[in-house]
Amino acid sequence: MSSIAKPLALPHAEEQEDPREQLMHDPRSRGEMNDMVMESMHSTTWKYWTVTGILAVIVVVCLFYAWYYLIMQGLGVAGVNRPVYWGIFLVEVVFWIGISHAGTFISAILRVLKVEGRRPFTRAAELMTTFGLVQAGISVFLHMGRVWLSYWLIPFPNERGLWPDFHSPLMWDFMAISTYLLSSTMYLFLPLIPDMAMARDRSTGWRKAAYRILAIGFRGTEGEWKNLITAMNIFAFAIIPVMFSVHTIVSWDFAMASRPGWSSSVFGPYFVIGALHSGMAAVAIVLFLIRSTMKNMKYFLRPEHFDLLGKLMLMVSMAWAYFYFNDYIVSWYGGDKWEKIVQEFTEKGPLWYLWYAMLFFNIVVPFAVLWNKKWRQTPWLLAIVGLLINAGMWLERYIIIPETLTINRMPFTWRLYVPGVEIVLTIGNFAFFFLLYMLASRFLPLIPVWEVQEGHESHTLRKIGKASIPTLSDME
Amino acid sequence: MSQQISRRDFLKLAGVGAATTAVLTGCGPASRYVTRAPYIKMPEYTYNGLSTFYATTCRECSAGCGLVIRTMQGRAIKVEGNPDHPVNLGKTCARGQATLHGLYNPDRITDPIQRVARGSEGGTKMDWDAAIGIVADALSKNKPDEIAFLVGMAPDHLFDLVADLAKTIGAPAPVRYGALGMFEARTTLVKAAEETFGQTGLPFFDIGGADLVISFGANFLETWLSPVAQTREFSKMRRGQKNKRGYLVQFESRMSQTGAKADEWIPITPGTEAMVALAIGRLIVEARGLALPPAFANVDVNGVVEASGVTLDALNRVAGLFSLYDRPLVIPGGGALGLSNGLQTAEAALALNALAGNFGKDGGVFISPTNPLADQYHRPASGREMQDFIQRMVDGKIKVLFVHGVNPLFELPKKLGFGGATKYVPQIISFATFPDETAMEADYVFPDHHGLESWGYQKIATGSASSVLSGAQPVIVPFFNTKSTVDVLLAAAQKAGGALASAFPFKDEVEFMDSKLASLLNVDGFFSAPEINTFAAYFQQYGGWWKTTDNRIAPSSADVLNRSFKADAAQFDGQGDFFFVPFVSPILGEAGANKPWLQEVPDPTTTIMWNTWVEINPATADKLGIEDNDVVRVVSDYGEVEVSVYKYPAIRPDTIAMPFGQGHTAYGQFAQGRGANPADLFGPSVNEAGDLAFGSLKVRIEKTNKKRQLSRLEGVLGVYGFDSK
Amino acid sequence: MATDLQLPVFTNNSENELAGRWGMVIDQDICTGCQACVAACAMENNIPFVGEADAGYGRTMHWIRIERFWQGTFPEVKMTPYQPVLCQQCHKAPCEPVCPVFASVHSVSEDINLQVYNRCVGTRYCANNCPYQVRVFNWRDYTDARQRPELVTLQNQLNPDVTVRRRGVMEKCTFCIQRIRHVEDTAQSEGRDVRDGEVVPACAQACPADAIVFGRVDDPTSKVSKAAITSRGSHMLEELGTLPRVTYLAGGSAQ
Amino acid sequence: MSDLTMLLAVFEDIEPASGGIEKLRDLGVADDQMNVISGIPIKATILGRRSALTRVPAIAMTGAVLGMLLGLFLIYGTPFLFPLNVGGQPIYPVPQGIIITFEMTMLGLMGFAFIGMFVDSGFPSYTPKEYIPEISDGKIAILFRCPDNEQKKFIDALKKLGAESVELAEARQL
Repeated sequence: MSSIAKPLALPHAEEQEDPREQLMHDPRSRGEMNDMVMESMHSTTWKYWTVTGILAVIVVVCLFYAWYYLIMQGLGVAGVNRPVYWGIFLVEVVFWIGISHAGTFISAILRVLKVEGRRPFTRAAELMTTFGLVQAGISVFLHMGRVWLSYWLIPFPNERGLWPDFHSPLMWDFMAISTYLLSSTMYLFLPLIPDMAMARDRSTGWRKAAYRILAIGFRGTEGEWKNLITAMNIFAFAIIPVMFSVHTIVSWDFAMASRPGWSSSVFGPYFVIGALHSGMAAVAIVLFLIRSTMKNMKYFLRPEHFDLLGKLMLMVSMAWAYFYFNDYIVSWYGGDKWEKIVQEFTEKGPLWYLWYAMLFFNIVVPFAVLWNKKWRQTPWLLAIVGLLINAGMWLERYIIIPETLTINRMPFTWRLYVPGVEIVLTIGNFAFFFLLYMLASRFLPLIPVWEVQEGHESHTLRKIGKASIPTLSDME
Repeated sequence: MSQQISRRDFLKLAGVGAATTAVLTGCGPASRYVTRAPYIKMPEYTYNGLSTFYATTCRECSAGCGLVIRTMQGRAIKVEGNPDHPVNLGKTCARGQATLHGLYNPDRITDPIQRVARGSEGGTKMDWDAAIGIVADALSKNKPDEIAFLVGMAPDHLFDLVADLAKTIGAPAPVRYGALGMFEARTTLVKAAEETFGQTGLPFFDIGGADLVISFGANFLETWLSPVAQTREFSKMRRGQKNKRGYLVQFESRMSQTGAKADEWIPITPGTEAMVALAIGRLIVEARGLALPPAFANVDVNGVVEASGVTLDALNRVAGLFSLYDRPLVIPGGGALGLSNGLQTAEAALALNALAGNFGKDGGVFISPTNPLADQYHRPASGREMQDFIQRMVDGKIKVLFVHGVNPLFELPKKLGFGGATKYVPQIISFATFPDETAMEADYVFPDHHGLESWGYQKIATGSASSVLSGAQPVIVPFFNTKSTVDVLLAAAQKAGGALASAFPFKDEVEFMDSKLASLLNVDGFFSAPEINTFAAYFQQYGGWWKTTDNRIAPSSADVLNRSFKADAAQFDGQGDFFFVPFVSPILGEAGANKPWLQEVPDPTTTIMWNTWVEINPATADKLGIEDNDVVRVVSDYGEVEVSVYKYPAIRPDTIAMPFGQGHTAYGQFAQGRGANPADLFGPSVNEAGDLAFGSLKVRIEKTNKKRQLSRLEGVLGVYGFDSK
Repeated sequence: MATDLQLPVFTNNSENELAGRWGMVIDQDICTGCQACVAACAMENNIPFVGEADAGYGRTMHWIRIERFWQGTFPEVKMTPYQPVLCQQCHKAPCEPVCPVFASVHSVSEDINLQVYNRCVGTRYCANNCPYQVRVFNWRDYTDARQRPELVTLQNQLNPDVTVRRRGVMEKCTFCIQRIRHVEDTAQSEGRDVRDGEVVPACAQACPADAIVFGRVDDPTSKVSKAAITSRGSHMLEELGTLPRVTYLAGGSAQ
Repeated sequence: MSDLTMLLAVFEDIEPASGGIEKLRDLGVADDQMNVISGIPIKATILGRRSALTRVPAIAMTGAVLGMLLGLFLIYGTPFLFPLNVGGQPIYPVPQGIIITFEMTMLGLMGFAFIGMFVDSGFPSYTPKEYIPEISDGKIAILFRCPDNEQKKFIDALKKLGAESVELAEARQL
């Protein structure tokens, strides 16, 4: 060939993307955005109330009544037995703590790294942390044999001067989860203050009273902003190690036990990445639901955000696969008798299909879908992938907890686990999670408007040659 | 009353003599008159935190182990073995431990009742005076030969009273029966001893003294004769000898708990035990190069190999063991005797013992010591005798039937027809403690105390080298409005008046016992006493009286080997594909099903709790397409039962096995409607000794499409692999 | 292989508190699997029965269970020697440090694992971490006569020396600590040492084959110490380093 | 000294607001006599103001130290108060100590940062304040004090710079 250039694509085959597809380059006035967010909070249709009502009924029946039943009857109504002393309740604990990780991850890490795409959905993600931790906490209580005495884990001496035992991984867990719940709630509240002030300024009646209390008298003076931003920065940096520690310690509940299939040094990071895996996926589901059910949200939540999420999901999925393989091959190659049996049991035992389903959902599905930008930008598709990943991660926890517990060093006791009332309570847990979201969606501004406006202020388009190039100045 | 002494005073008196065992407290006759005092001056046995221990006898089976019951503040807390008692030397089995669940069973009959109609629940409550009146009428208004007594297997003071009573009024002798006796095939053993030794008595196998035990179906670790004693002796045999480990070989078609402990378990076609025993004898003789005695002359070794499924190698190996070990012992028993050729098996085994030359020697065969109160062994009724008894009922020769300590409606195979025969008996009076099937069919139930609330003694049939009379005393105040049957009968005798009243001038049970015990005054034994009150006090305190010498009787072995023994193949009823091996549940025994803790104690071989199962070889099950927990119908010519399958690796492929002990239609909430009763399949045929040939059955299996999960202690995944469900 | 029962001593124990180390030897060769120990244990320690469904679902409350496996297939099938499994009273018990509320602690004076019922909140971590799977959990209110009317009469049998556990509480074999304490108190009041063989837990007391020997393992002259020193002796899952206090003597023809 | 009046100048955008600040400074309003109220955080340099002082980091660090001490007490102090043996583990274990101390330190740090934010800003406060709701619509307000008699001068100057309104600041219920 004597051509001086590679063959060219047809003209306009590669259209320039319109930068206005991006939220940051499609600015609207703050007042307009405020109105949109307020409207989304105020508009409730009969569908909303129906769904909320149904969820509330489910929560009352499947969570609170079933819990009462569980407490009165004892754990016998659940499926736990010897040797599977830990069942779905602990699966739920790990699952919800995993879900709760995404909120902080998106909010804190992306804030620290100044990823601009985070701006519109940090709030929704942070809510997920808090609501997820609520479910995790409930599941811990469900799990306990004598939940009415659970306050004995709080570090204070009893009447004989006895304190809790900090040798126990459960105590570390208790300390870590408490820390995480407290700090993530505070971290949710801090960026909410200016939005509460905004809502206070534009509402009347009971909402006004409530928002006034929640806005704690915030006006937006220099000093207030400075203190707020400083505190948020401290939180953003401090909560990341706490987040890692929480799920690491959750994994240590298992890794510290001398049980085949559990005692593994890779469990810490493996659980953290697993938490992110399910958490990211859950964010995708929640964003899709918010975008498609709430008014005005299509402006704030755009394909670009799903694209960002999709990329994160793909990345985390690959990391998860790496860690899983790491865990797998070490025990596979090590050839320890008991580890081998556990592996054989998961792969060829009576529940072999769970193992294959887990691998399919957690690795194959994201790999197959998320490479494609168009697919990544399709909210409903991403939500479905998110759903499958969450199913896969739930199965992963199921395999790690009740299924692995079937195998121990006393083969005489090996016995399968058949869930009982846990199933009902799990439904209740999920319903409660969504109910909290439903209520929050009409009470809390799900979009941090001030952050979006801050983004708008710092973004400009600049013409370079024939193309409009987005630019970003650091306002913070 | 002038003789009224308080319990405390009595204990002080008794304490003087009780130097050796401080924990044992004699109850003594005085405790009959204990008066309740206000707690301001509490007697010792009501102190908080202090236990009182009472020695008594276990009534859970007829072995008669000595117990010490720990009581606290009037409640029986714990069963412990009586360390002095020669039968069990302080040990107990699971059934003995669970006695308290009988005592405090929620389903006990609380009051004397008159049934509205036979088989109906409950009935009209009566007072005891009326009850005694009815018994008195029954004794005096019927012709003596129309009065029948059916009592439990243990020869206790009640049996003595009933026997005396029957003799006095001229009624037929009381009949003793128990399902355990049927499954043990006691009659066969006794008959074999009789024919072989020419002496009557229950053979005694000195397992502890032997170093090689060859057992033909004897489940001596489970329920056979005196399991606790035999377990102790087994332990002695295995590990109790210096520098030598005892060796156990078990011939049976289904691995029993005893088989599981065997060093060699040899699966054998049911019914070929006799010929195998003789073949082994012949091989021993041939190996030693001796002249073939007539005993083993008729056996064709190759034919035996073919019929029994035991290889020639195995036979040679077992024969070789006789030279390797010093004191071989051959035990026939259990299922092997409950076949049409059971007597041959027992005799062939005794012939092997004769060949080993162990008659009357350590580790050999003896005849069990006779009881201090009896001059010869009195065995319970055999299957044939029970058939005769039922025939008498059907023929209308029995007008009133007293039943105590046995539950014939459950314990007798259905086919024998006890259930149908009751309608020919106008009046049935049951003294049952529990609402068992027979008590449901009775017109009156006059509940006896539970064993731990009653006085008594029991004549020990076997299990100890010395002659034992085991003593029982109440350890607590009767829990319900029950009355000792002996007291009822004595009171009824008084009420009936006449010869009866003058023959039994006893105020109560204890006086009657004392009258019997009087013959032991000044006799040398564990203790001796010159007068009855002291004797009785010691008797209660130590839990019985026994000799300290070896009272076993050495059988004469002169011409055993010169007899000719037959060894036919057993006859099997029915056209089924499978040999049927019923066995008594080692945990439940014949009457344990109403004790919830026994129900929850796992079976030693299958670990199943709370139900009945049928054991099938896994290969057979696979061939038939049967899985674990599938409900199958087991059908014999005489009946059928539905039962869940347990794939049992240690059973012959042509054999299935089922435990006896469940399948109650009454007997309280823990037993009723639970499991199935293999005895429903039994036919009426008996062996040459008259014992029921319960194992002479061929059955077939029909699939139902039902499943019923068996409760197992074992985790199937770990024991049988990941692909088992 | 000689069995070494010289266990390391806690560094933080006051010496005079160390009253004795109790241990057990179980001879699998003579254990006949008769379950007398299981029943005796249940009767002594107020262990509730759970009913058919729960029992079949791995919720039996037995503190001691008898395990057995199969080797080979018919006709060369053999049952492995019966192995009674109870709490091994590990010197370094994995169950203890994982309890968040100190419900599972080590007794200084007896050197056994204690389970403090009224401190237990029911996380069940200890049971998970027990390599021997000998901890049992009160899945339901098995002992509550209000829920189980059949217990109204049966509860007369309860041993007042042993706590009755309610739902949500973990429990396990205690080596019949109430008996140990009783004997120790008696000995103390009589001004003497506890004699060898004076303390007998319910299982050893019932065992018809005398397969269970109990006593002080820190006394080389005791029956249990002598019984443990044989080539047949081994500890269960010794490789885990839990230093169990129960020695098993192998069954079968091993000398 | 003559009486001071508090005025509130509202601007549409950052640019005129920063001009207004410049102007006010020229007119002799000291930096500590004015405050900027905005709907988004604006860097001090953009407005040409000195950065506000914050005590939040100091308070947070104090919290971290206190949290660490609490953690150390929990892991090493409580066993001293009630020593119990578990599983042959040391009474005062180092690895567990790291975990508990870390968590407590972080909790102290974040808890005190949160509290510090409240304390330093005087939150929560529900007393009437000088404020207009338009601020949360993105407007920027400058709150300053000027001498009573020079009010007019200030208003005109700011209006010229593009202030939408300059009015007497009136404390109102938020």
